[in-house]
Amino acid sequence: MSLQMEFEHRSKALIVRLKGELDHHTASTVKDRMEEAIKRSNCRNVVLSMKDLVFMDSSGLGVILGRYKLIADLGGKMVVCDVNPAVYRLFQLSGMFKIVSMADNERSAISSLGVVS
Amino acid sequence: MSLQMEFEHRSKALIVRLKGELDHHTASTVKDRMEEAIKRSNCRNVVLSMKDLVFMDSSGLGVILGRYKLIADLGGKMVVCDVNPAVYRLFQLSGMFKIVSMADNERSAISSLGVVS
Amino acid sequence: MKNNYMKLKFPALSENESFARVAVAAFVSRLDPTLDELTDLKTVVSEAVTNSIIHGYDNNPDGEITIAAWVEGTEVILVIEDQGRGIEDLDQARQPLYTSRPELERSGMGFTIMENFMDSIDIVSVPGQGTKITMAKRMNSHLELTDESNAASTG
Amino acid sequence: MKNNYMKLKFPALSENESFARVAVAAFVSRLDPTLDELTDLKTVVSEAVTNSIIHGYDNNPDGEITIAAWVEGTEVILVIEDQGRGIEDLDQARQPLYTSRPELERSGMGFTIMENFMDSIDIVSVPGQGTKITMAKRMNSHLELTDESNAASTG
Ligand SMILES: Nc1ncnc2c1ncn2[C@@H]1O[C@H](COP(=O)(O)OP(=O)(O)O)[C@@H](O)[C@H]1O
Ligand SMILES: Nc1ncnc2c1ncn2[C@@H]1O[C@H](COP(=O)(O)OP(=O)(O)O)[C@@H](O)[C@H]1O
Repeated sequence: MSLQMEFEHRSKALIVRLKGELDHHTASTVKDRMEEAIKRSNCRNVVLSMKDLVFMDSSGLGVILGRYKLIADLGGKMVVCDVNPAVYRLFQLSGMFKIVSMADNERSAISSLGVVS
Repeated sequence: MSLQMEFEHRSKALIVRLKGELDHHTASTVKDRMEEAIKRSNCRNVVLSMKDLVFMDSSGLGVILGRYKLIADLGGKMVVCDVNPAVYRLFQLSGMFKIVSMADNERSAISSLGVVS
Repeated sequence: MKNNYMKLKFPALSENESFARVAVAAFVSRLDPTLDELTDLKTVVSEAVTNSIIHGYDNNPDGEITIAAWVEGTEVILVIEDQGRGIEDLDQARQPLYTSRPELERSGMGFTIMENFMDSIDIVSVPGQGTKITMAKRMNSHLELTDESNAASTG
Repeated sequence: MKNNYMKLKFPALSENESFARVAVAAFVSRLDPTLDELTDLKTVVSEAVTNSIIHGYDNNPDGEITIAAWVEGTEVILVIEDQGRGIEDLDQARQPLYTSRPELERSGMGFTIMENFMDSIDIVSVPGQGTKITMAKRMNSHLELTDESNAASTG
């Protein structure tokens, strides 16, 4: 299990796909690899796909919030998509939706970026 | 997980399909349900399919041997089929193949019964 | 009829967070929990164990964490314990979004999640001695099945 | 670098046979074992735990079973222990196909499987006091990964 990541560089956004389990143990990998990919990317926006994320706890909230701040500092936007009910509940409890926007899937996440930017 | 069983009554043999994990905890279910099905069946031969058996230990050997004896007493034959490498090793270690015959799949198990009976 | 229980000890290594989740999930799986109940239990185990590792032991793997779990009627009880730093101000610690370690990107949501996902939570913490979290959750599945299927297997 | 370990206790209930297998499998999973290595470990855990339940405690759930597991270099060590009846004649007990409980449809293959699936086995048993089985298995996977990935997660 553990955590795997997939990156896709698009013109409008960097797509980051999380697979597996995001906890304190795997959070540092997510932090490091996302920062590296954001630095290399030409675009400031990030779409975070949680389609294949099978577990997440509050350490996941922390690492997502940290990356949100970095992206916001760079003038970009972050959209999370394909959020399963368990992760949705964590986002809701923590008030995360007040700052990070959500989309049903990658396509609508990218088109929402097209409208706002 | 645990253990599920499926029975199919054919003219030449009673087919018993084991799914899940066969250990000491689940062995008594296998014993009881097989004895019941053998009693109800018109034919004396049994094909034991292990296609979907994901775990087995020596308690499984014990319960299979016990059913073999019952069937042999009734004048029938027992053929095991679709044996995965892990279960194969247990059969080999215990000398089980000297008494129970093996087939690749249900079809060849049934046709082997046709020849021997 | 004796109810089932388990007691598990392991060092404060972050790789044990997933191990602890799987162990608790495997223990309760005989009670046939729903997927939601299982996710809730895995999440609170992850929160409490992570807290013991980071806050209790400051990531020092000499520290040891204990998980006890058992069944009482239709409830699952979890006790997660460390002999670490302990908590000075419990009221503050339980506040949503409060964290003493923002530099580690903690969200401050651990206790809030435990309170929300379980039916009850009791925290006993002594500074310099450690922290013990007792949580209970009622399961809607058929716990009685367990004793019966166990009795059947002795034959 | 501290090596990882775990210690697990549970009562002599047959439903805990699968729990014990899953717990050990989850513990070693961080060492990235092959599927065959994992099956071998699960099988020997099942054999030893089942023996403690049936032979050690005669299915009495007041009996408690302990599993300790740790990593030494490239080896996984398992210690499975009960405070049950103990074994009078160890040489006889270890013989393939020998069982003291044929009426329970035991195959007498438990010890033979443990000997064949592990690299080493040591049995200490005292009649009236209990049985302790220590087994080791060399893993062909990269154990060193574990410490590294743990160190990385403290940041
Ligand atoms: N086991 C523990 N040992 C010591 N302090 C703890 C422990 N668990 C929690 N705390 C304290 O309580 C605070 C709040 O915990 P929590 O709500 O889980 O948020 P977070 O882990 O994100 O900081 C922590 O920041 C820490 O100061
Ligand atoms: N933990 C134990 N406590 C007491 N006796 C045991 C224990 N484990 C094994 N034995 C004895 O050793 C014998 C052989 O064990 P084993 O090879 O596993 O075969 P089986 O379990 O099928 O009888 C058992 O029949 C029992 O008499």
